[in-house]
Amino acid sequence: MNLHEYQARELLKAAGVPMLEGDVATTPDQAEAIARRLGGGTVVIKAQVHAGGRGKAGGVKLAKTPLEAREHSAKILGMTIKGLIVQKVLVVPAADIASESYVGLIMDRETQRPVFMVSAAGGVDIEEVAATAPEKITRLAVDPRFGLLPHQALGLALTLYPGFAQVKAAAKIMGQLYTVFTGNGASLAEINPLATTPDGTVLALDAKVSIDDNELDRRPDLAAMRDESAEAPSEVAARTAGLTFIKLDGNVGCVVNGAGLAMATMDLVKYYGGEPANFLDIGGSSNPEKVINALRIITSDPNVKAILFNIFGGITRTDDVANGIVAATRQFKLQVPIVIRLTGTNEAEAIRILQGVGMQALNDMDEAVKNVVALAQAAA
Amino acid sequence: MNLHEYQARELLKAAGVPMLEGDVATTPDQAEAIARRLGGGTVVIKAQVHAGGRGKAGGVKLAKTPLEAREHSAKILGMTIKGLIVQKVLVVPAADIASESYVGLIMDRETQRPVFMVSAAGGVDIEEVAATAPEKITRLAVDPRFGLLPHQALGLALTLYPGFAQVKAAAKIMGQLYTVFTGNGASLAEINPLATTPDGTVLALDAKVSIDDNELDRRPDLAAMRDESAEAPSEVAARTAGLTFIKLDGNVGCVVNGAGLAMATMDLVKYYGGEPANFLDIGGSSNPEKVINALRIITSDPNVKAILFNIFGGITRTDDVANGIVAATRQFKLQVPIVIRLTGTNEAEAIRILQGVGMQALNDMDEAVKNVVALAQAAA
Amino acid sequence: MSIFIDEETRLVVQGITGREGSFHTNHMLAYGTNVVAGVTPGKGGQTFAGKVPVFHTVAHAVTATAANTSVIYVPAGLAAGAILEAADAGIRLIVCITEGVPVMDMTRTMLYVRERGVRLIGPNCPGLLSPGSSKVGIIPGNICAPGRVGLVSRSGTLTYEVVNHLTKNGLGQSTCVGIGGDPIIGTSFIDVLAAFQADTNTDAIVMLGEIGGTDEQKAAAFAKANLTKPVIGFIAGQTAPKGRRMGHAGAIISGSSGTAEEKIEAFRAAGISVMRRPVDVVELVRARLR
Amino acid sequence: MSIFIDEETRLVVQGITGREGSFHTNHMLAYGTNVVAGVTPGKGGQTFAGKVPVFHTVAHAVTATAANTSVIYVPAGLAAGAILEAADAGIRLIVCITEGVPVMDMTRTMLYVRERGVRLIGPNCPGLLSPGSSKVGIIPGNICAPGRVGLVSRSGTLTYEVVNHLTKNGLGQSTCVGIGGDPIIGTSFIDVLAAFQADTNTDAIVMLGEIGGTDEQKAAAFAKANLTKPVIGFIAGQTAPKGRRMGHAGAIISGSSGTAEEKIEAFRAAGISVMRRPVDVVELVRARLR
Repeated sequence: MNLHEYQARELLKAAGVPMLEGDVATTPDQAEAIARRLGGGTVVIKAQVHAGGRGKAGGVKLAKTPLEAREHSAKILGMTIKGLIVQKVLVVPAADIASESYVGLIMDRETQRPVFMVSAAGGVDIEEVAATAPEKITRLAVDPRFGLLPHQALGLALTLYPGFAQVKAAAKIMGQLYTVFTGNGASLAEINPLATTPDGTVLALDAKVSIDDNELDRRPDLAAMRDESAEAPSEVAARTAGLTFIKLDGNVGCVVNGAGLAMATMDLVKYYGGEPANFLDIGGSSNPEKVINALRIITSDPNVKAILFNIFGGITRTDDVANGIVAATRQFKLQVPIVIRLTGTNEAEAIRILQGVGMQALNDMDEAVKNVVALAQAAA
Repeated sequence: MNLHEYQARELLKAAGVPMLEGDVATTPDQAEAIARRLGGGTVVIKAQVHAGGRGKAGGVKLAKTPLEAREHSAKILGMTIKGLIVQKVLVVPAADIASESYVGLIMDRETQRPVFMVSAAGGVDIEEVAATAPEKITRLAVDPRFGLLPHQALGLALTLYPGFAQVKAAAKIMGQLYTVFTGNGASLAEINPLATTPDGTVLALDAKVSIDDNELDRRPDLAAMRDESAEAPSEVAARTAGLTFIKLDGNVGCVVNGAGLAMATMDLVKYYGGEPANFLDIGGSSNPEKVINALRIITSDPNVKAILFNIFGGITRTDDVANGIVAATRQFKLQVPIVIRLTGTNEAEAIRILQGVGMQALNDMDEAVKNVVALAQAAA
Repeated sequence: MSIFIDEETRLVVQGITGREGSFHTNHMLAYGTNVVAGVTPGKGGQTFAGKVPVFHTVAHAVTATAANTSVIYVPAGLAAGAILEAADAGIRLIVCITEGVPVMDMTRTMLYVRERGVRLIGPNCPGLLSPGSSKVGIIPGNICAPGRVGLVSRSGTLTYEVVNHLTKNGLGQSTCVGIGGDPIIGTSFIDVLAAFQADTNTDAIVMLGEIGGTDEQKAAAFAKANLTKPVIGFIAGQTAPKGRRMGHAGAIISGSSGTAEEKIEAFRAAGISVMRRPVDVVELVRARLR
Repeated sequence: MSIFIDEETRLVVQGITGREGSFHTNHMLAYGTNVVAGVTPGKGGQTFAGKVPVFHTVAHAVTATAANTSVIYVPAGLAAGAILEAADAGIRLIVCITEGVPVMDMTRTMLYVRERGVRLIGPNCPGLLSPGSSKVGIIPGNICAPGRVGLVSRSGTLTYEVVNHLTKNGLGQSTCVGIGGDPIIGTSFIDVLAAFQADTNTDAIVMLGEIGGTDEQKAAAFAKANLTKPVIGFIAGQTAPKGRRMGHAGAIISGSSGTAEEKIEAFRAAGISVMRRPVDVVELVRARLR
């Protein structure tokens, strides 16, 4: 789960990372008030959306006066950036910047440890630095049994600054960032830029934190940071229903059990010339209610022209899925054709249930996908 | 540094260990007030001294009424137990006890780890259990990189109780005790007894915590728990002066540099028929001020009949020590004879300094010890 | 015969009295797996299904039953602790079925099991099945058949889909191993490839990967350098968008790395036959076994 | 020739610009020790005593000077961190002179250095001296002389007292090792006894112990089982009261264990000649070398 910049700032602030004071506004009035409270000088208005490149999209603006802060906020609030509507802006003083570094921590699959990445070439997209000038990035895997050791932080900071006062300050900030990372089950925590001001102060000007979704069950405080207004409503509904759903741009709705099979199903739709409208995994349990919710979510997408069920019953009982399909069609009439592939646990019973309402079930995945693609193309 | 029971209780309470409410009193009035506040029922008055066997010495008494609490406190406060005057009493409700276990954590030299010792045979001296029935004690070394793992706590607790509710409660308490131990740099943390009440509640009835002296520099909160009233005044004075000093019962005062040599010097005094009056290590630095303080502390002990300096100069400069001796004898007249053995760094200069005031220095440790023992015996 | 599990497997089920644990234990017993013990703290002394003794701790179970393998069905928040407990008790193979284990827990857990030389499979995996011999986990027994194809996969139902094609076409399996869909897992493709290479009863290897990470790329390089047996590979997630977690915590394309194209290219470069569809497995295995 | 240190020793001094560090570095340089680098964070780029380059970190020092041994003179609260840093930088022998290191720090630190196969001597020790060759620590060079007696001790000045007797009586030393007076130390008596046994230039071993713990008892058992060279032993603290820390954090009799009597008895049982006085070392070494 990605946090907004203002939320990431809260976590960093709690850990002691030096930052400029700032606050979040949902209305131009609030933005103006914050700008005044910050002294009335120049501030930056930053759109709070889960999308990169918000600067280029016009989501970041300098405001020289509180009145300008109001005006800019009025423009940015409500703006759409990469399909997401800006609901909040962060208002922070504009900083006088002498240098910009990058300090990030990711959960690294290869070393199976938190890995620091730091670079004196900050302020820009670190992926680009990694691609074009990898030698400018210093990496360090941290042993989680011992944590970030003082000499390790110092060694990293020495790659960023020539002056030792800055080195010490940056090393301390790295320790704080590590605390934020491990203390909140993050998969990513980065400060970009970690800036110095002309007087030599080191401070974080922007922050990004992503939380491992698996942490949210045991961390209600973090789960409460989820901003559903920043997500597609269909994805919010799916999560509430215990489904894993990702909206895509195609017209073949997919309902599958298991993430691997769901991806393979989407791929097969594409292979046979179709375009998947979504990724949807109903998971291992075969609660008919989940099937009803899945159908409701998929049919609410006007792009969907045909629906495919692909269920390989293991733990999932295919008769439960069949019951769910039947119940759903009783609750709301399907406007698009549906192709059902079922095999595995309680398959015979499932077929019987479907046949009872005049529906057919296929046994073969390829055949089912070919059919649904043809149906979608015919309807388009 | 040993903590008083009431101080150990504070640390355990902060970690969540279940205990009966109680408070500490320095006057009978306070004790009575606490007994009233606790509901007016039967309370236990417990002397707060750094000495074992306070119960046998009459330092623990049951009081059925607040008035009795006052009376017993009046007797216990001011009482001398193993040479220590009782300055404080802890007043806690008397508990109805169904069973008594022992749960302790020590810093173990052999495994170089914190080691749990638990036994269902609690409420008595665990050293005695260890000596007479070692099979009744379960030990577990904790890997400090991973901490006490839930299954380890459960495994220990299962050796204490047949009922799983108690097992779970005890396992939780062990986790809390481990937190107290590592979080405060303890060398010992024990709950004895860990009691169950007839209704099955598990709670700590007595607690003992010793802090590693080396922690105190970085933990002013713990250092502030030192109760100087519970120590020999000479030892307090020595510590303030940066000296390591332990008062003993003999009549030969010893001033030595280095703990090993200091012990060997005491042993040699004994070997030649004398009795050391103290252990005193002036440490590696050779600040003359330390020598003056050392002499002041030793000469304040009326038992001391002769004083021995045994200095092997390495880092310690023997001329500094000589200067300290000379300065001290200028500040206060020595009432007892002094034998000085100096060798090593700047030895010639030291001898010259001493000779300047008519003092002799010996080069040989054995000769010096023989001399001082003879002088002490002659004066006794 | 098989890898990792066989007739010597003496299984303890952690979380045996839970909903998942009891359901799958019954299936494992029905398949013939030697389930010698179960563990649920607080339920020690009970008996499961009339024959499997339940203990408070894994240590107790190992002492009483000489269990050497563990399978874990406890809730996500307790799974890492269950792995540590099994490792501490001397279990040599731990299979963690549980999904949703916090990744931060796994960083420490992996170091703990590594120090003890214990093999962990998973978490968030369907487990293993050695057809006709032993089933540890949740792979349906009825779709498998004994044979000489080794299968290793990051997913569950996709594995069933592929195994089903194999079995229906007379291509039995030596062992099917689901290594799990999480970013940090105990056993990698490489570990399983090496075991299949060493297994005299495996002739060909099917490897089912997906987007995210570089495990498949490394496995491809390993296969090229170390395997003599043919490998047939599949990558799920060709149509997955970047930056979105496709169900599995590990199935996410970060930046420009971990794409299906990159992995398929690595397979091809290593001489691995690449399936475009699950059904292709039959033809490609047959071709490579000729 | 010697154990642990020799002409190959390339020493980095951690805390070289501090009061203790600079004082003793000058002494080590005067003795002829090959001090190749110093470390003080924030003082990288400086030069010590006109010839020793100072670095911000041990890693930088190792890269620039190929240092292989480190000696630590930093304040107590930073000592554990300094040990970890040296171990991380690839130093093979770390000698920690610092006194007062919190024991809780050492529990984790020991696991860290053990994992890396690094030898730590100390903390709270006087270091090592190989007469005529190299001095790492604070043992005064002028009281030592080259020879064939190996000495190992838990204390500082008591060591000097005994070495002084040896030297004055023509009994030179192969190496003098102070292992330190703390409860948790990196190198035990046993480690040093084994090294002296293996050292062809050591004929007899002097072991100076004290009250507290069971290191001497275990060393005695080890000596009986494994050493062919004669051992002469001493235990300080026969007059020490129970439960009081006699200066050294490790010199404390807990309950009934760790007493001088117990240790002397263990020495006797192992055939170790026991000194009653420091001066006895001369006679006993001579007797055992005859």
